Parts: sequence; structure tokens; C-alpha cells
Amino acid sequence: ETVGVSMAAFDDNFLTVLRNGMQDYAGTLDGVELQVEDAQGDVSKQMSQIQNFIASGVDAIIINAVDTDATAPMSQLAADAGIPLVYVNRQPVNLDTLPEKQAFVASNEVDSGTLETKEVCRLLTEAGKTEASIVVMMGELSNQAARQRTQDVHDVLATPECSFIKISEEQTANWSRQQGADLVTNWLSAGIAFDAVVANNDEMAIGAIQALKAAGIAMDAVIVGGVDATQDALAAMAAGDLDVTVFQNAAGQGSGALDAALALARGETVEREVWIPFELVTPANLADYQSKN
Amino acid sequence: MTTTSESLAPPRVRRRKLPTELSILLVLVGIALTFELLGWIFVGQSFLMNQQRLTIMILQVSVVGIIAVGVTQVIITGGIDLSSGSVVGMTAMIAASFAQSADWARPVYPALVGLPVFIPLVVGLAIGTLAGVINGSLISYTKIPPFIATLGMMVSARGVAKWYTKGQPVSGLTPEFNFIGFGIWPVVIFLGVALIFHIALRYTRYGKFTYAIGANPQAARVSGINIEKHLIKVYAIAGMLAGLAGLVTAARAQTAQAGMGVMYELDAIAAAVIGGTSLAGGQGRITGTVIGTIILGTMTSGFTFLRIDAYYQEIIKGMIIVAAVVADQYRQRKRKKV
Amino acid sequence: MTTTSESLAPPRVRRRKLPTELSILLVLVGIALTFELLGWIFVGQSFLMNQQRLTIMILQVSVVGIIAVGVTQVIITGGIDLSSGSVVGMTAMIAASFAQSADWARPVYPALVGLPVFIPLVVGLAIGTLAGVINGSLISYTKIPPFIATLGMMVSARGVAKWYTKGQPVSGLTPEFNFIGFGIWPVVIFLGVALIFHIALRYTRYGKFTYAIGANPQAARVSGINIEKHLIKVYAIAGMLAGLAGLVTAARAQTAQAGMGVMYELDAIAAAVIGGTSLAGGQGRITGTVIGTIILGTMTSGFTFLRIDAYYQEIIKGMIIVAAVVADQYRQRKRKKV
Amino acid sequence: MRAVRESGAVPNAPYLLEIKNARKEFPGVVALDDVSLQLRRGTVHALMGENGAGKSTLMKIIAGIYVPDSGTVTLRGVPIRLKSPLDALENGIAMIHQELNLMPFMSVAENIWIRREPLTRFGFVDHRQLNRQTEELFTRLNIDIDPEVQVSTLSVASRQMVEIAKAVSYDSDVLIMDEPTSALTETEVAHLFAIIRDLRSQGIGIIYITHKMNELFEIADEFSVFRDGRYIGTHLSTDVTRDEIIRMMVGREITQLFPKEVVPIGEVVLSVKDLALNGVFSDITFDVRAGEILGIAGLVGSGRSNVAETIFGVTPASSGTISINGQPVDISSPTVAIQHGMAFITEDRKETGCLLSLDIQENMQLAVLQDNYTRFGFVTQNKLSAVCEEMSQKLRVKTPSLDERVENLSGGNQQKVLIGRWLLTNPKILILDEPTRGIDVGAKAEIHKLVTQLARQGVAVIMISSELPEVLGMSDRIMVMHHGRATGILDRAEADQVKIMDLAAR
Ligand SMILES: Nc1ncnc2c1ncn2[C@@H]1O[C@H](COP(=O)(O)OP(=O)(O)OP(=O)(O)O)[C@@H](O)[C@H]1O
Ligand SMILES: Nc1ncnc2c1ncn2[C@@H]1O[C@H](COP(=O)(O)OP(=O)(O)OP(=O)(O)O)[C@@H](O)[C@H]1O
Ligand SMILES: [Mg+2]
Ligand SMILES: [Mg+2]
Repeated sequence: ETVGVSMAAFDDNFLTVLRNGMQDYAGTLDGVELQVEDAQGDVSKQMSQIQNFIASGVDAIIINAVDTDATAPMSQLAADAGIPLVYVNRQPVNLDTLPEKQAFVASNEVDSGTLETKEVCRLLTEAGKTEASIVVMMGELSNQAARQRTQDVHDVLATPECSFIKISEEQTANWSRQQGADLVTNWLSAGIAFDAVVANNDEMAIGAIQALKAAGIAMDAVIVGGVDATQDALAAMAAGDLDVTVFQNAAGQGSGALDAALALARGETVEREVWIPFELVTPANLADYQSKN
Repeated sequence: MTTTSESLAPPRVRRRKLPTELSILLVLVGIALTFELLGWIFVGQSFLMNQQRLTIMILQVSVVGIIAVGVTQVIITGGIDLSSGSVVGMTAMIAASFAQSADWARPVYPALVGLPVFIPLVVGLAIGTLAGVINGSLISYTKIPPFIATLGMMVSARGVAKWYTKGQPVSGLTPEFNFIGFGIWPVVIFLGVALIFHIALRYTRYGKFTYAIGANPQAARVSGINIEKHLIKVYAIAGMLAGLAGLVTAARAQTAQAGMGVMYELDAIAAAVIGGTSLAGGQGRITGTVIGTIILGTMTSGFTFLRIDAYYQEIIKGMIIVAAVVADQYRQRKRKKV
Repeated sequence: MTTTSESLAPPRVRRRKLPTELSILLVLVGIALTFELLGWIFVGQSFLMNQQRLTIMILQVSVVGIIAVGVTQVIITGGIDLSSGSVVGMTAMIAASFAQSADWARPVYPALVGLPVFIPLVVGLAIGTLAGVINGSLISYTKIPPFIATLGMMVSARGVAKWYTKGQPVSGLTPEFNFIGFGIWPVVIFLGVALIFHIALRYTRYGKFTYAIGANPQAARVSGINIEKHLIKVYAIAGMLAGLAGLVTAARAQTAQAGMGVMYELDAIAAAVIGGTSLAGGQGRITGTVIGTIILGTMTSGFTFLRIDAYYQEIIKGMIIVAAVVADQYRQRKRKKV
Repeated sequence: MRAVRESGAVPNAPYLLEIKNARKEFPGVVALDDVSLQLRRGTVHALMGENGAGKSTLMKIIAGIYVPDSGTVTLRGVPIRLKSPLDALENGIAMIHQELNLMPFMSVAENIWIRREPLTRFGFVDHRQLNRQTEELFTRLNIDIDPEVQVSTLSVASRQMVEIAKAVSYDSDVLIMDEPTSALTETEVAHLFAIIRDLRSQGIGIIYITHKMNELFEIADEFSVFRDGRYIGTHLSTDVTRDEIIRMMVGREITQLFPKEVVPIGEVVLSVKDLALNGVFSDITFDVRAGEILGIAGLVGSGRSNVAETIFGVTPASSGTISINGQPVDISSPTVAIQHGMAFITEDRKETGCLLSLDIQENMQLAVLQDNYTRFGFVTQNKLSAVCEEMSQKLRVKTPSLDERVENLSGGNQQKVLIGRWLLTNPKILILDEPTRGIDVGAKAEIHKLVTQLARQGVAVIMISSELPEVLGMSDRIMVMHHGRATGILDRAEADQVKIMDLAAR
């Protein structure tokens, strides 16, 4: 069987783990061939890839949506061609009305930012703060996960137990370590003080750590949180620099999506929604994750 | 010219030269046949004998194609337009916000839902045109290089796209609006636009002036052409077409997103240059641009068809772009004049 | 034909002209003072009296600056280099894979860890140079437009960067390697490179040829310059500098990622053009490019300093780029000779 | 890399340079067909021929720019094969090109010594020495141009002098000059001739291309004539008369070179009063009447072209008035000028004239697209083709078809296309700036006839020319300029060379 896969982006660390998880898993299955395409963050390109898959007659399609609002026409295309479709990682807007032979495998983004922020809040409380300010580093503004994770931060801070925390700055560093480092340096040079950095992903968090270190700030004075639990992030946590990250089981999502796609292609029925939970990673349980992502 | 005293210049033969696009057309045919051949060898299928694939080959590049038609005209004047991709994103966002249907839960303007379809269309074209007029005016009246004027617009328009809804996509568009992105409509729009501007460039004064300005702006000015006014026109048209492309993109995806159209300007410029438009200005044709666009589409479809690994696709794509132009150059090579 | 020793040209006025960079320097000063002023009004702080900020202002653009030094030379020859951003990504990936420390868990080449630091450095520079030589050779020997040759390289090199480790970042670099990205080293490297090529352009034959080819390739050719060979040199240097930029980027981030350097080529070209380099070729200076680069850095720092909302930053950035060049143009405006 | 031997022939050279049976074909044109030429040491050998006869092409072969399709080049008795301009330069062949070939944004000194810059011990360019040796060269050649100024700020004539100095600086054995005087006035021409005589006495062989007959008799020892890419013959310049040469060149008689006709002079059409452009010229006052030809003479850089540009709105005046048919008008741009019935043939055809990448018709029709030849914005192509065809026949543009790119035309033919562009507009006021620059005798007579005809039809003509015989022959009145001022206006009857030179140098 041939399965066409359209990934939102290839140069995203997290999605790379997901993609590799899927491909490694496909390697263990007999007669399953993956055709993986890179949509390079372009909705139209992704739609075209689906149409190209259909023209090539694949048996099933897996989509990691660039824009989760643009999934309705994609579902339509696949349904018209009678080819099963599985969305992975990013939740399609038409989840409730997915046509037959379509499914969704992911973790719930609401959890990621929430787990991260709650842990940061807990650490600040533990440190005995009664007033605290944090800076928020956002991913690319046009990206759904960036918006959701930022929203999660706001939602957590709105709860009574965390309301002592104020957001002093909120800026985008486009998921990038470099831009993250520059952003934090610019903040520091503007004399902005903060007790914690809450980043939408690990890369920006690492950038923040590098900038803080370069400015001679002791890493136990600042709490830094990210999302993804990438190798670099876990190494930073092991070094005592990163305090919080959230493990998203990328490989699990990848293999789960492929299983669903193959099952649909063979005419079996599959749950419409398959949830793979986010897990909080702290120095306490770090060891459990070092061999994962 | 031996004897006769009254012999004028030798009689003219109006040589109908082969159009220069012919050579790039041959490159396209060559690429397609290569895929066909490789298809039979490696996939055991025909590449071209597939209605669906022939459609998607053009469909997937029709938005880039619409932009490229405008960009070609800009390049013929000796300019460049880097803003078109961002203008696609900006117009998609703004126009879509006037095209939301009444039953969508979170419209941008709750009071303005379910509007007749011509409103978002007019809004989209107007915004694109406005961006173009700003580009053109900056270039004409402040004499800054087109590269900088349109780079500024590129950055600003992308900013507007993100700012407009704070990055939220605009969804729940009316079926009437989505219709212009449905099925092969984008292809029809692309080819229609190409035809119109092919005629405009070849048979109207607008076209003659466009070429003249690109070939030698000083000479054009001395010959009485109002360069400033004309350039604004050309950039306005390019902006309008980028706006149209934004409408088609949003309609096709049934949503508008701030990141739409990223890097399309490069694809559009590449399509024009592959099609024989010279970045030095004064030379180029819409037919060539259409072929250049289709070459890009053919490549994408061919790669998927041959199941080429995505990692290799880009590497190969870069090489094919270069090879296509080299082949074209080689075929056209005239004896070089120093 | 009366006398012979008649003076021919109008009496000469030995005008010591002010360097053209002066005007763009004034623009930079103007921008900085505006931030200073706005700082006192809205933030109650000085913008410039802050060691840390002055550093980051240049530090954050030094990678773009290194590229821009090479791109400036390419543009002076009348060409363009779109590939530099991708070459940054490609060299960062490949060089970093030779710079992994022995104690990193999953190195790319388990057999090649903990190598002496000069190996990744040489590898990086060599790969950049190779990319440049390919660009230059394509342009020289197949006569395709630089835009296309470097566009092809841009797409291919990015493909190589992604393919090299299938998208995995390359981390765990040796401290010696990371050192070149540490503290203000990137700034030192940037300014050092700028100085070297400032001298090369102004005081060596290499420089004279570069300007000559850009100003009038035919004249250069009839003067006996081997244009082909020289262009390869210029593109090779630009490639080498992009390679160097890749090394610095990876060292600074202490990791290499396939997406590094995306869009840097545009920033670099913008820095050069803002600094007075003409895309038509034949004109431009490294000092101008350095100032142009710093303008970009000042803007970024200034926005954060003034706490301008992220959504507005891009919109304003686009406008400032345009305004900077307009102001420069206005100051420099000479009586236009048609 | 001295002369590359092609065979083992023994150098035994009566000639310095010899070309045998050269042939060169361009797509659609045979530019040279079985052409031979011999150049002796210490002589000036002139090449004569109509526009497009193939003179420049032959010279470009000798200078290593074109490789001939067949034929041989022999230098000092050794057959050589030149593959690039560098080959030619290293073999002692230098060339001044018909079109200016300088780097505009570089200094005069840098332009002259490019690739041969003096270096310091550390390999850096020694700018002081560079300027010094340029000064020396200029002193030797008696040229007064600042070595440090950018070439882009120089007038066309000064640039031409820089080209001449550059070619001389190679100290080559063979020096090719392709119409070096087309942009020069008599003073510089005299000056150039002094240089040439000096070089000749040093044993250098010079090939000199010109369309000016008087130059031929003054400087050339012998000359060869070409016609339509074929070699016609070589003669000593003392052996023949001017009419004989013309017959050899064009294959027919040319009766009159300046066919001035006395035509009734009408009302004042154009009246210029106290016209000034800040820092460039001032106090320009003159009238031109219908049917009148006003010549403007002056030395290079005297501001003649600037006056013309200002009247035509290219660089609008800073003060003064321009009136047309008695009405003051504000000529703020060429568009306005054209609307008032003006036409302007500029002096620099490459910079402000030709659309090189476009074909002949596109070039010719450019100025008339504004009015008669469009309907609903669409160009009436057939009508235009017809008039362009007619015009190019009338002007004897030598080309296989109107679809030919102007880039591929010989210099003189490009000029004819530009003249055609403006004649198509049926102007009321015609401004000609060096209209016959680089034009062969036959075509020149043709253009003069046309101008006379237009004058007869009541067109007011302003003609700027650096060729005194032309100004004297054609004008009803002559305004002379010096350093941005009009130093006098002479009537046809009173004007002669001495008076003009006197006013021009005042
Ligand atoms: N690169 C080219 N491509 C095509 N045709 C060319 C090219 N160069 C020259 N020709 C043609 O070759 C012929 C000879 O041109 P050439 O320039 O040698 O003439 P010329 O004798 O120098 O004329 P002029 O006196 O006008 O300078 C002309 O018909 C010209 O159109
Ligand atoms: N735009 C300009 N700004 C400043 N000076 C100029 C400008 N254009 C021309 N000049 C100078 O004005 C003087 C007159 O130039 P112009 O070209 O009118 O002279 P000309 O008599 O026609 O001589 P030529 O034979 O060189 O054309 C020259 O010294 C020239 O350098
Ligand atoms: Mg010639
Ligand atoms: Mg003049």
C-alpha cells in the first residue's frame, strides 16, 4: 500500500520527529510505502499535494495541516476521490463533520500551554513569590499552535491561584532559537525584569537561556519553560538551565496516524478521534524522556 | 548594387521569425516527456494520460501564474515586484473578512456577514490595486529602486495581514465566494488574465510604452512618454493581479490565513524569467511566462508521480530550474555581440 | 582649426566630494535619535546610552552583515545572489556535523566526534565557496541570468540542508566551535570581513575589475578583463562569506538547523541597497552596506525598546526601509541628466 | 603572449597587418564577404563606406571581438588567431570603438589604466601613481581633463578624448580608430590629428574610419573602400577626388552635399527669451521662423545641447520664457513639447535615443503612438508598419527587415531610425542635435535634403552641429555659444569659419 503524507513543514524540529516516527514505523511494516511531501507552510501547496496524491492513486492520505481552518476542502477532495484521510497533530476545523473514512490523531494543544504555564506558576509559588512577572515568547503569529499556547498562558494566569503573575512582555520570535536569543537580549537591554520566560516552544526557550547566560544572569534566578521536549531541550534541562517542558509524543502520533490510515484503507473502522496525551517534563522525570523524542 | 543609380535599400523580406517562446515550449515538452518515460520505467504508468494530473499540474500553479502575469509586466519595465506574495496574504485576509457567511460562529465583522459576493471581490481587487499604486508612486516620485519600494511593501503588507485579525484565520466563507476557487476556475482565471494582458502588451499603446520604458527609460521620456504615470499603471495592474490571486487563494482554501502567498513572489519571478523575460527590462512575453509557470507545475506533479523523496525534490527542483534556462539559452544563443 | 594648444574641457574644479555614505549615515543617526527621543517620551529611558543595547543592535545583524559584504560585491558586478540564506543553512548543517563533541548522545558521524575545530571551519568555508563557484560558473559559462542561477542554488542548497540529516538538528557542538559565536565575536568577524573587503574593493585590482564589470561589461571586456574568471571569483567570495555566516550562526545558536538563514538573502540585499549599492551595478561600497546593516539592527532593537506591538512592527519596518532610502535619495539628488 | 603562430611561415613582412579573405555572417546579414586589407607601418589607412558597409565589423575582428567565419589575420608576417580583446591588446592592437565604451562610475584615470593599474609593493593599487601617470599621458597628448573625476560627469566629447587617450596609452603597434571624431568639434579634431601625426611618425599603423571627406584628405595616406560587406579598392588619398571616392562608396553620384534652398521665411514660430538653467547656461535669446534653419555652433561643452534639452522640456528652465506662435508656453516635459509640435533628435543615440532591445519598427513608431495611430488604446499596426516601411526606405536604412533589433544595426543606421522616429511626428519645430553624427555621405545628403524639404514646408528648424561646413551650409542664421552664453548670432551672408571660431572661443 502507498500512503501519501503531506507535512506542514520539514524544517520544524517537532514535526521532524513526528515524520521520522512515522517513517520508521512504516519501515517495520511489510509492503507499506510512504510518499512524504513538504508543504512548506503553504495551504495551497498542501491542497495541491493532496490532488497530486489523488492523481497518483495512493491508498490513503495523512495530513499535518498547515492551516487547520482549511481542512474542509481537503476532506472534500479526498472524500470525492474515495481515498481515506487521516489528520495528524493539528486539529481540523471540521472535526465534528468529518466524512466517512477520515480520522484525526493528535494531542490536545490546550494541554500543552496549560501544563507548561501551570508548572511555571507552581515553581513561582514554591519560590515564595507573591508578585511575579513573566515574558511570553510566541511562535509564528499565523500558526494555530502559537496562538493556542499563548492563549493557554492567559487562561492559566486568569485562574485565582496564578493571578499573582503578570505578563510584562509578549512578543514573537517565530519559533527560532536565534530570534529568541535576540529578543531576550533586547528585553534585557530595555531594562525589563522578569521572573520567568514562558516560550511557545523549546527552541525559543533555549535561545532565551543563551541570552540570559550571555548577560550574566544566574539560571536559578529565572524559570524558563518550553514545549516539545526536544533532545536539545532535554540536554538543557539536564544542565539545569531549562525548568519546564512538555512532552508531545511525536513518534506516537506518527505511528498512530499511519495505523489509522492503513486500517481505513483496508476498509476497517477507526475511531474518529485518537488522542495521545501531552506529558509534563521536569528535572524530576527527565530520565524517562531522554531516550524518547 | 553594381550599377543602378536609383537603387534603394534592398527589398525587405518580412521574416516571420519563430517566436522565442518556442524554445522554452520545447523545454517544457522535454521535461514532460522525460517524466512520461521515467513513469513507464519506474511506476509503470503514463504521466500525461491522466486527466486529473493534467488539471492539477496547472491548477497548483495558477495562483502563482496570475501573479506572474503582473510581475512580467513590471519586469518588462525594468523593475521588480517583491511584494506580490505578501499582497496575496493581505488581500486574502481583508477580502475574506467581507465574505463570511451568516452562520459562521466568529466572524470578523459580525454586522457584515452574508454580503453579496461582489463586495469581497471588489475589496480584494481594490486593496491589491492600492498596494500597487503605492509601489508605483514611490518608484515614480521618490525615485527609489523598485527593489526597495516593493521590499518595503512586502514587509508591511505581511505585517498588515498578521495584524488584521491578530493572526487568526478568517473562515466560514460564503459558497458564492468559494466558487471562484472551485474546480478548475483558478485555471480559467489564470489563462483569462494571461490572454488579456498578452493582448494588452502586444497590441495596445499601454504595451508599447511598457516595453519602451524598459528598453530605455531616457529615450522613452524624450519621446514624450510620461514615465511616472505609466509606471504607476503597471504596478497598479501587478497589484490588482496579486489581489486577484489573493481572492483565488482564499476561495480555494475556503479560508484566509496571514501566511498565504509566502515566497510566491519568487516563484512568479522565476516563472517569468524561465519564460524568457529579461530582468534588464524591455524584453518578455506573457506566453513565455505561462509556459514558465506550467514548467513549475509540471515539476511538482512529476516529482510526486515518480515518488521522489521530498528531500531530493528541492535539490532536483533547483537544478531543473537552472537546466531549463540553460537549455533555453543554448537554443536561443545567437552569435554574441560584445 | 586655428590653434592647437587650446584648452578643451571647461576649467576644472577640484571638487573633493563628500563620500556618498555620509548621507545614509545621517539617516542612521536620524533613526537612532528618533528612538532616543521617543524613548525619553514614552519609556523614560535613553535608547543609546546602554552598552548592552548597542552590542545587540549589531550582534543580531552580524550574520546578515557578513552575507551582505559578499552580496554587495555581487551586486556591484551587476548580479544578484539569492542563494546566500540557503547556503547559510546548508553550511551550518554540514559543518556542525563535523563539530559535534564526543559526549553528545546521537552524533551524525559517531566516528567523527571531537574533531579539532579547524576541520568544521574549513569544511564550512569550503562548502560555501563551492556553492559560490557553482553559481559563478553557471553565470559565466552558460550565460544564464544570475537571478536564475542563484535561485536554483537557493532551492537546491535548502534541499541539501533538509536532506542532510532528514531535518534533524545537529547539536552538541564542541565549545571550541561554539566560541566563534560567543559574545561579540560575530560582531568582530563581521567588521573584520567588512574591513578586508572594503580594502579589496577600493585598493586592489580585484576591486577595480569588480566595479568595471558592473559599470560596463562591454568596456571591461574590450579592456582585456576576463569577465568569466572574475565573476567566478566574486561569486566564490560571496559563497565563502555565506559559509562563514553559516558557521557563525551555528556557533551562536550552538546547534545547526535546516531552516537557518531563511530570508537572510533578502535582508542582506536590503542592507546593501539601503547602503547605496545600485542594483544596476557599478556602484556601491562596503561602508554603506555596514551602515545599512546596522540600520536594520537598530530598527529591531528600537521596536522592542519602545514596546511596539509585534503586529505593528512589521508594518512599521517596511515603512522605515522605504523612508530610509527615500531620505537618502533626497539628500543625494543631483541634477538629473536625461 | 605575443603573436600566436599558426604556421611555420617566416616573418618577412612588407605589411604590419594583413587581413585576407575575411568573411563574417550574422543571422540574416552577411556583414563581410571575402574582404582583404593591408596596413603598413607608419601610415594612416582610412576605411570608407556607407553605413552598414562592414567597417566596424572588420575592425572588431582585428581587435579580437569577433572571430571571423573564415579568412586570416597576419600580424608582422605571422598569422595569428585572436580569440579575445585581451589577445589583441597583448599583440599590440588597440581600438577606439565607435560607441563609447567607458565605465561611467569610475574615474578617468581608472578607466584608462584598467587592468594595468600601477601597484605598490604590497599589491595595492597605487592611486597617486595612477593619477600621476594619467597627468603625464594627458600632458603628452595635450588634453585637459581631471584624472580624478568620474567619467559620468564628462561631456560626450570629453569622454571621446578619454577613449583616445586610453587607446594611445597601450603603446600598441596597430591603432584602430572607429569614427573617433563623430562627437568632436573642429578644435579637438585638429588636436587629435596632431596626436595621430605624432604616432605615425613613431611607426605605428593606424586604421581610421570616418564619414568626413575632408578628414580623409587631411590625415589619411591611403584608403580602402567597402560597399555592402565587399571590398571595392585601395588608393592613395592623393590620387583621387572626393567625387570619385563617393562614387566608389555609394555606387552612384551624389550631386550636392548641402542642398540649401532659399525658401520664403514666415512668422516667428519659436521665440526664446532670457532662457537660463541654473549653473549651466543663461541669457539665451533667439527667434526661429517658419522655414528658417537656425544653426547653433560652439565648442564642446559650450552648452548647446543643454539649451536644446531645456527648450524640449527634458530639463525645464529655471528662468526665462519660451513662446510658440507668440503664446508663452510652459514646457515642463517632453510630452508637453511634443504636444506643441516639437521634435528633438538627441545627440547621444545610445543613451537617449535607441531602444536597443526592440526592433526597428518599435523604435520608429515610439513618438507617434501618442496620437494618430491608436484606436481605443489599440495600436493600428498595419498603418504604422506602412509608414515606418516608407520612412525607412526614404532614409535608406540598411536592414533585412523592420523586425531587426536596433542593437544589430550599424551606428549610422541607428541614427537614421531615430531621425525617422521624429519625422513621423510631422513636427512644426524640429530640433536636431548633431543629426548626421556617424552618417555616411549618401545618407547625409539625404538627411540634408529632408531637412530642407521640411523647411520649405514651413517647419522651423534648430540644428546643432559640430561640423562647421554643415552648419555653414545649411543654416539661415547661426547662433554661436561659449561657456553657456550666446556670443553672437550671424546671418548666412556674413558667417564664415573664422568668425564662428572667433565667437566660439571668446
Ligand atoms: N551583432 C550583429 N548582429 C547582426 N547584424 C549585425 C551585427 N553587427 C553588425 N551587423 C550588421 O552587419 C553590417 C555591417 O555593420 P557594421 O557595424 O560593420 O557597419 P559599419 O560599416 O561600421 O557602418 P557605420 O558606418 O554605420 O558604423 C550591418 O548590416 C549590420 O546591421
Ligand atoms: N545635468 C547637468 N548638470 C550639470 N552640468 C551639466 C549637465 N549637463 C551638462 N552639463 C555640463 O554643461 C556643459 C555643457 O554641456 P552640453 O552637452 O550642453 O555642451 P555641448 O555644447 O552640446 O557640447 P557637446 O558637444 O559635448 O554636446 C558641459 O560642461 C557639461 O558637462
Ligand atoms: Mg561602424
Ligand atoms: Mg552637444
